[in-house]
Amino acid sequence: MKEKLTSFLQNKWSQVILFTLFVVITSLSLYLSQKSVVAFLLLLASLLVLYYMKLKNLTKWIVSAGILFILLPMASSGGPAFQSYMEVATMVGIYVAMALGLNIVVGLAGLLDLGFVAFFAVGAYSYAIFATPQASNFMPFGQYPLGGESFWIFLIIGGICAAIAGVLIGIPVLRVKGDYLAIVTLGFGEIIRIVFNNLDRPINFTNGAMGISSVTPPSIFGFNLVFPHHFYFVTLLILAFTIFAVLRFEHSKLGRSWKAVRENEIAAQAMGIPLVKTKLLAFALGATFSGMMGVVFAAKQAFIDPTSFTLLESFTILVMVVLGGMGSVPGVILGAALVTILNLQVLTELTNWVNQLNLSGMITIPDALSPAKMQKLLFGLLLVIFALYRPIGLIPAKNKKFDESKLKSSNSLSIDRENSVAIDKDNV
Amino acid sequence: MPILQLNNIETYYGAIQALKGISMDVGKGEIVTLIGSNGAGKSTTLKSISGLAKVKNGSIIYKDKDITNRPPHETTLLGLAHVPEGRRIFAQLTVKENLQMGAYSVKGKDIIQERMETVFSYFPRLKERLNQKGGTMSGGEQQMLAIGRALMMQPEVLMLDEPSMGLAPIIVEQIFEIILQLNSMGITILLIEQNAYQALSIAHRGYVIQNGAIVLSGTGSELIENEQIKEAYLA
Amino acid sequence: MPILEVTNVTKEFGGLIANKDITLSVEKGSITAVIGPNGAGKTTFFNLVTGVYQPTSGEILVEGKSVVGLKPDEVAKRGISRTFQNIRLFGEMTVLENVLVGMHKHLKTGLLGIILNLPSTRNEELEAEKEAYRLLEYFDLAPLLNEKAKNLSYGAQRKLEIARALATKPKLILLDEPAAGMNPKETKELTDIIKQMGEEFDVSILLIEHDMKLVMEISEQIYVLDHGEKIAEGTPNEIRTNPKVIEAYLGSGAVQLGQRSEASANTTTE
Amino acid sequence: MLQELLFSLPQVLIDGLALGAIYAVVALGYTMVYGILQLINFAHGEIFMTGAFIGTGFFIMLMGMSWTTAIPQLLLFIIVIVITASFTGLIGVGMERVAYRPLRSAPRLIPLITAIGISFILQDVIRFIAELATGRYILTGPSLFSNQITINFSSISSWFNNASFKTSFLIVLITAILLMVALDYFVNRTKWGTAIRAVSLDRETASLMSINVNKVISTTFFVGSALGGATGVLFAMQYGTIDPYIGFILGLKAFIAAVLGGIGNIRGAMLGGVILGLMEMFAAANLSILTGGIFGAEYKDVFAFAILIIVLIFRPEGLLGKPTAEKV
Repeated sequence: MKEKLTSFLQNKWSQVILFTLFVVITSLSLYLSQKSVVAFLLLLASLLVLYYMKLKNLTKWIVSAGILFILLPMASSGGPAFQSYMEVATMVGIYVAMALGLNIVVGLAGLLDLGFVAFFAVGAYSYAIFATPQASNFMPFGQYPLGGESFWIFLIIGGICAAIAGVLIGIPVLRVKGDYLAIVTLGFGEIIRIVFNNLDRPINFTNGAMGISSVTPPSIFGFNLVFPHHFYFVTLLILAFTIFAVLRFEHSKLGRSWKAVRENEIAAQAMGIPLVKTKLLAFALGATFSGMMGVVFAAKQAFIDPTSFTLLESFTILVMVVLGGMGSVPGVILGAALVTILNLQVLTELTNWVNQLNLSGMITIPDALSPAKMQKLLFGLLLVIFALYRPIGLIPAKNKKFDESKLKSSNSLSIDRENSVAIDKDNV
Repeated sequence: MPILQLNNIETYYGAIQALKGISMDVGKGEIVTLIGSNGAGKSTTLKSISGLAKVKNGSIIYKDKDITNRPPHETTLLGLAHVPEGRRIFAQLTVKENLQMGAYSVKGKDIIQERMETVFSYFPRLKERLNQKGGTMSGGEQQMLAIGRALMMQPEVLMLDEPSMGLAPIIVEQIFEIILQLNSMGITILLIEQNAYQALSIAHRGYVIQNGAIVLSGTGSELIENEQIKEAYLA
Repeated sequence: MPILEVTNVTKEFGGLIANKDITLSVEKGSITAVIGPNGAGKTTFFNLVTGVYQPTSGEILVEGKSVVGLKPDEVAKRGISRTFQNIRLFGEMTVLENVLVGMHKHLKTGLLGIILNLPSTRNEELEAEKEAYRLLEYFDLAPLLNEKAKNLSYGAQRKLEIARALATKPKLILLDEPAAGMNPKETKELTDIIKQMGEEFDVSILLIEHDMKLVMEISEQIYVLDHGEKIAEGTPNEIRTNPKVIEAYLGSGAVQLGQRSEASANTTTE
Repeated sequence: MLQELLFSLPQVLIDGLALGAIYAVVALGYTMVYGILQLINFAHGEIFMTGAFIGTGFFIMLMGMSWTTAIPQLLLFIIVIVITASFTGLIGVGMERVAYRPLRSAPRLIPLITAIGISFILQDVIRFIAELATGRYILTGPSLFSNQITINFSSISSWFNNASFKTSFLIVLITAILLMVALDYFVNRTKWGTAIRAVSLDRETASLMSINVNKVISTTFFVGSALGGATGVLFAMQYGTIDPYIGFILGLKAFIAAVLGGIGNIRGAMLGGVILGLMEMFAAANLSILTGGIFGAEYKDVFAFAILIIVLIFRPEGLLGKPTAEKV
């Protein structure tokens, strides 16, 4: 019986049928019921199921794009909680992109960065300053705030600013190794936060601890993007780009050089890989995605202040990477989604539930023990438990499997340096 | 009855099998040498005995007791001293502190002092350098300190891992003389050497280890005369 | 012109002289060996040539151009590649990937090519993979292409290191104890591979090795180091009979000790 | 400008010394653990914080009892500090046993992550306990040794202003010095201390000397954490108010102090702590003057981090450390 079930589940078509059923049921219940967190979460979880199905990669990409771009927004639009679902989904997208960025630095290149949120802050401030009158404090020319159309350019500018910050921080920082690197990056993360917190004088760049409010909403063809579901689509597009790029990096010569540096710096150098350049590139590229999402975050919140960019945020992103599986793209996506949902949805729901129980007099739980206040404790426990029992993460990194039959060629080995084989096509 | 006996020892480093079933024995009062090329498993054999490397299969019997996989701080208490490859003296500790560490498990200042004097009788040089940091001494002095430190335990079996490594021939000769002297005092010696000729010439018996397995054994003089050995190790 | 010319190189580590006034040259297309007891400064010498350490004094020329002051990756770009005494593979990466890393500096694609997955990038990558595979075939490692490097046997790891070093298409390859940990059969195979390798890949070879059989069989020129100093150089036959070498490395002086040992052996066994 | 700097110098020195002494003792904990395990015990700052809470809790409890009024405050202080140090020492030992020992052969990143995890757990657990016991998590201890003492520097020279401090400053300073001297003696003169140094130099060889390495590591954690906890008590006494988040940033600064002095080097940690405390207080008092009002005291943490980064870049082994090179 058990064997039959397994073989049934292994069958491609039965998988497809079950999956379709699952998606239809969850979508319908999400659409029909008033408050249906479970259905929402299950629909998101369908992507994880999809990951493990026996389908072609391209099919998986198309199906998940369909679910995320069409089904999820449609299905959740049924109830009053639509915007809050979209909000959660947007935050998931933002964190996934950031975690993927950090994964390049920590997972692939093996450089422990504990101040990663700094790049997110750089992106966020770069848009917030120019999309509010703030910029007129120090820019003698031009009219501020810039219009909402500028958001799209700032996606790139924010990414570039973050990349530059990554390189600037990287140059001094990369002279130290291992644990020291962790501490120094942590220090830099704090420095950037303190600087943003105090740059309201002598010239008011960031408006200090007060933060920058009324950030101009992005607009496209004269249409202003203000609602969470607008940002959901923007985030999704950037995320798609991020995932695409990160997957390309991983299996390119660049990804290999990062991994080589991570595995053994001395051997990597002996293979002609320049250490500093390779590490800086990891810092810069990782920061870019974070900076882009910073721009989205500033626009979505319409208000930013330094409290959004604390050490805890940096740790949270690191937790996502470690929990998911360092160096593993699907793992990091899963880790980031789980942690974000845990923070935004599960803890909130739990708190509400506990509050209700308290109010109804069923039990009395002191305010001190409210689940919303347990974020750190839960994180801490997760970190310790995972480090002890599953240090490789939820979906551990896998190496690319090469197809031997594609690499075999009839002609035997003949390499001579005059026509370097790697590049010269005629030779093969 | 051998004082130390290895039965089919298999030891792994991760997935790599370093020892593929080593069996050998060391009789009380003997000098036994283990020769073989770099990476053949000589050091791993010693580490397996002292407990620094984890044995996967096989057993190690010392004075009728099974000591397989006992941690090093216990095997040393039983009288097995291991002088590791590369001397490994505590570079930042003084000579005196190094010797004191050798007598870590010994209680009583008088006994420690007494043993220190014994060590000085073998290595007068150490007495001159008592308050010098170990790391500032020459290679030969460091090797003397490493052996002296092990003698502070008053071991029954002294395991020496390449004591001649990187030392000038004249110093090597001194070290070998000391080994003979210690042996004549009743200490059993298990010696690893790359300089096969020298090692075999002072040993009662020898084992040849290759790729994690014993391939040849015999008395010192037998092995020196062996054609295979001559070809492989004596050039 | 020799491929490598080292003149009067000295390396000190805080007062300790690891290499003293070493002069050595490797002829193009030759196999040269450096031998000597453990701790004689052989590996330090390799580290000086490959830029891991900088010499305290002296000159190192590769094809007539100085490499002193260059970083290891820059030295590698000058056409010098190496293996390591304590194997340094990229353990978590597959066998094929390890070799691909060796090809790094010959791959031309840029960041944009990677992100956009341009046809030229894909082509280059495929060609590199094929070439890497052929290298693995040469070293009989092809069936293991998707294994993690750290899971390979000792002998296979040593061979993979050589394959990876060759992937950089070096002019000179430095092998640090390539036969360490190999059994006689593997050593025999390796000896043949090294012998053929020079011609096959048009590469000069400088190696450190303790296996005298291997060294004597394949080397054209041998240098002997002891206590950081060069004590002899010459052809295998010259080295074999050189009294200095015999004393420092191959073993002697033991004759005297040997007699004494027999005496002491007699007393203890009785 | 120089005049202004000199004018406030006496007060800066006193405040800097108090802060520096605290940094120094906490830095010892980092440096000892790093020396022996090459691990940054991220949670050490939280041990310090835990000590501050346990100590304050005991003070409040003891002061609430009628019979304690008969005991001299100084004796009370000694009792509290000893109890607190034993508690935090045990927490440190437990932490090593649970979170670090199983990971000793794991990649370096993994124990760093458990360390962060333990920090979070300690922060929240202390907060819960404090909030459950008192209704709030910011605690103010009973004021002890709060007599104000003024030293008349202006009588020495009109260049200086007078400086004042509470009696507690003296107690902090004396206790810190005593702790440091005791530790220095323990590590450099006793058999256990020599064993700790031997284990940190070469764990494998130490075990060949019949040294039980695990026991020595546990001892190190106990001593380091006891010192951290004791400093927590000193901190609470000197600065009055504590919350569960003081450990993180202070721990970080203490770590900087350890790196500054040369991590793994005990005297270096003391030196680094004092230097950092003095510099920070100097920056807090004078940054605004020095930069013409552009950067104020709020940049003092930036200043501390900047020092760390500069030291690491130019002298990564720290002021008293010895450079190490990877063997190739």
